[in-house]
Amino acid sequence: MINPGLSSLFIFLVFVASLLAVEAKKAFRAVLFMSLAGLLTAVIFVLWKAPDVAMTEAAIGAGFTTFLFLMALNRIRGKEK
Amino acid sequence: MGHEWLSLWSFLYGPLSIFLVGLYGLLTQKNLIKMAISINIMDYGVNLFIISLGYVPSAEAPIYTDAVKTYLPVFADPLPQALVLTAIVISVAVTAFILALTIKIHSQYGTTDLTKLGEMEL
Amino acid sequence: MKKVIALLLFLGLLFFLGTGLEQGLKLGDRNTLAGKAGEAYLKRTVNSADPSASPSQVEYGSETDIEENAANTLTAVVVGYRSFDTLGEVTVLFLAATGVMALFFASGKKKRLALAKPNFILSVSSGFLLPLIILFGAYVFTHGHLTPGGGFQGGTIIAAAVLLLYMAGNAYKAPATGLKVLEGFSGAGYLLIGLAGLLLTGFFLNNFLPSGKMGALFSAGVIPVVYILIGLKVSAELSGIVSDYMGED
Amino acid sequence: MIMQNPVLLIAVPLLLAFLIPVFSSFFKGAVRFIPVLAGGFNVIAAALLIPQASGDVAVTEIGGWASAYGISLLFSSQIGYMILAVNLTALLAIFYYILNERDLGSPLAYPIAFTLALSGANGMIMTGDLFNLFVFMEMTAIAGYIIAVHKKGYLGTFRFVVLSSVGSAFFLIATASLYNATGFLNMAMAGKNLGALSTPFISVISVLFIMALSSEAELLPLNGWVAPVYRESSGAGSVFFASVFSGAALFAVIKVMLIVFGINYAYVHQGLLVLGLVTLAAGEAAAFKQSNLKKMVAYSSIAQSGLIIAAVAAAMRSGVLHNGLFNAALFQLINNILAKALVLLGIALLGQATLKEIGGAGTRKKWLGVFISAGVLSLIGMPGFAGFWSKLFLVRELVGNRMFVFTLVFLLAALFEAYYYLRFLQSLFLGKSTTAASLPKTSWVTYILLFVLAALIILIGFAPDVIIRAVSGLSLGGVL
Repeated sequence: MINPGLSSLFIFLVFVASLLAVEAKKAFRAVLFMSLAGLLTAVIFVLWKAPDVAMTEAAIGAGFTTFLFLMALNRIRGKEK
Repeated sequence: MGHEWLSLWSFLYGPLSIFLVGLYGLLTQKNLIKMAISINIMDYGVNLFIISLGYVPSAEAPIYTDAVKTYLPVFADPLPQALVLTAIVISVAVTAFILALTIKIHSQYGTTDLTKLGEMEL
Repeated sequence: MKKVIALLLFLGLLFFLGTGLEQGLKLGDRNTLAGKAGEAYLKRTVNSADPSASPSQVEYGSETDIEENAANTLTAVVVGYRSFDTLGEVTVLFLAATGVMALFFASGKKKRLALAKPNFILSVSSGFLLPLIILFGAYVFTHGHLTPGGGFQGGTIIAAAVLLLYMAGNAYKAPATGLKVLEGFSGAGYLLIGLAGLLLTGFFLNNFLPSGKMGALFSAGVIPVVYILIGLKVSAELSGIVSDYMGED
Repeated sequence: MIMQNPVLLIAVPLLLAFLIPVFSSFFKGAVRFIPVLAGGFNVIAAALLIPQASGDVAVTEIGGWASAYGISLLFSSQIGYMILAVNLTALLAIFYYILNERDLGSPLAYPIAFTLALSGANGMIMTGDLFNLFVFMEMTAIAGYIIAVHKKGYLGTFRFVVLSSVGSAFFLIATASLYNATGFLNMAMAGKNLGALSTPFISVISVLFIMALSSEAELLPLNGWVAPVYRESSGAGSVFFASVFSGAALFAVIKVMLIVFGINYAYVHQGLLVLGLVTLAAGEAAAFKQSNLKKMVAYSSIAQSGLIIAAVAAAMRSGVLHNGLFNAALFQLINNILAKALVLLGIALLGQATLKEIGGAGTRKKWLGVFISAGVLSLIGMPGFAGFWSKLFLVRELVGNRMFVFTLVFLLAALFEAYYYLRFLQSLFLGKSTTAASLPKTSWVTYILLFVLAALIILIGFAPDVIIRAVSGLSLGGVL
């Protein structure tokens, strides 16, 4: 039996991170908070005994998605200058 | 039964709130990039929700090893995990597309702000 | 004003969904596998007369030929019991990669984005890091039926290697056509395995190889073959997306 | 034996689509013809499968797993006719694309999207598994994004992506909850175990499912993408949206409602009925005000989706399945698929956007005018055309079942519809053109495509019993 406090704490952290991501003024900061939320989600998946999903989430959900967002921001900024 | 409240939060209301934060973001944000972020957050919430539905008390990961050689009722449900695996891949596919779309919108109209885009288009 | 309405909608939906779903869901401690499809997957009793009640015959390290014998049940579900979903999933990724390519290709030129200054350490270390990363990726997708991981995770790791190449120097450009052809071939390979199942056993995507000893590398019938194809396909697709994003209009 | 497996309707287009990049490195030009191969195969395969199918649903297991646990496809003659209609219109649209449309951007993207859209739509129509439905829904949706964006309609596509992402999130929540509560993803098994659950749970699940499917089925909450996407998409693309995607998605809604929820939950169907009628009214009102032709058809398409869903809900509402009403709804669905395809192809051939611009075009291109008129007259339900019969059956069944409010809304909507479609015809034949631009040339091969559709519509119009016999007496549920 895992400690229910632990997973609920992590869920709360994801909640806060996603709220910050949605409400952040700067898009760059929003992307960072989003990928933080993704990584924390992967931790919860480990706690809930889904190692495969955690691996996928960390590699694709947090890693690859963050790359895509940063590249998109980079290209948009490059145009605006 | 002090855990009841916590487990309701972590297995039901927490994931649903994260999903709804994403939906809230979609409704309030005007920037296309922020909308894409909101979609991703929505997907995090959904994925957490699905995995939480597969969690069984004192579970092990659903993999047979030297330690767990035969079926014992200690495994987490593999089916929701498989669904989430699929959902994650689909969501990254959609994200790649929507960001490429955002880049094209930006290079055509010079902005990613929805209110300005709306004025230009309609 | 709009935020207030959105907030009210948030609370209303949370209440609606939460209270409604709470009535039917078996959450946390109340959750059991009894009578669910997942239980039959774990017991490998899907095709027995009574999937939920029959005693389990599954044993790690034994050669009893039951339902493909993958040690990782999640893999058995993803590439065995629900392989059709996975076929659709790689198709979705294929479509998205095509869409991204179409969007960026529309502007004609295909030059790569020049980075301001490639990191010196990165460009030196990429020489020996690269084979390691690719090897690791290949390990992850060849052992998908035994340990956590599989085609999707391994494929992403290999795509990370391509990204590393892009980061390491301005000279590198991924072979876009080659990637697209690899995508096509691995996708078609997956389908041909499915059609071979249809020809040999009468069911699309059915296993037609011996299932071996549970826990051994050469086990689980067609599952490792399919996962290797998925690994190749995902790595080609994600690398293709990386190279499209790194291209310049 | 193997050729009779309905999975080929999904697998063969998939295989061809995967081979497109491989082919393109050998023969560049041949790639455009691969969707024709896929569509042609599907039409022939469906036509061969229908005579062997009976009214009862046959279950094809994928991977050899028992159908309750693995994924299975459903096939009956009813599903077969649906597949035939969808694939036939798709094939004609693909022919139209080859003859009249150039590739913008990548030469691979459009053929891949068309081919995979076929498998996705067939999957949505046939699958008997909830999560599998989700996967096929995503497949058709992403193929739809590519088709929608191909003429650089970026903003409309963005809206489409956002709305259908919201829809798929709802779908996942509903599917996972249903699995947790009933233990199965198979529609029939989930439906069987649903009876033990409480009313609030079932109503939340049903709301989630309807919301989720509404984006592709063009029903109300999430259909804000329809008008901009139709306006910005190409001729072949708009046929795909109006006939292929919305047809498949509507059938998926009907299937989920019938197999998962069945006829026992009156409150679910009551809600669906209201939603359908509101969609119908809103769609007709919006179409009435439009002067842009494609947007007019888009709103009319929304309205028709509402009508069909409302009729299906009404048929299931009272605890028994009203076969007559249900079949009339399906008949209307098939008629609508054919007539919308004809009208949209015709509008694309006119090459003009608004009512004023097409003034008098029908007199300058007589055959085109005739074919468009056949589609339009069928849509408004003129005797002698297919649409007359489905509307007549609907009215007869509605009055027979004493659903007078529905009948009233339906008749009013039909009046509105007749008004704006007749206004379109009036402008087409009697109006004066405001633009000096000459009409684009149309090849005789294109006329053959239009002729096929028009001939089908008139054939059904004179012998409706062919289709009626196919769709009547068959119910999807109750088997398995």
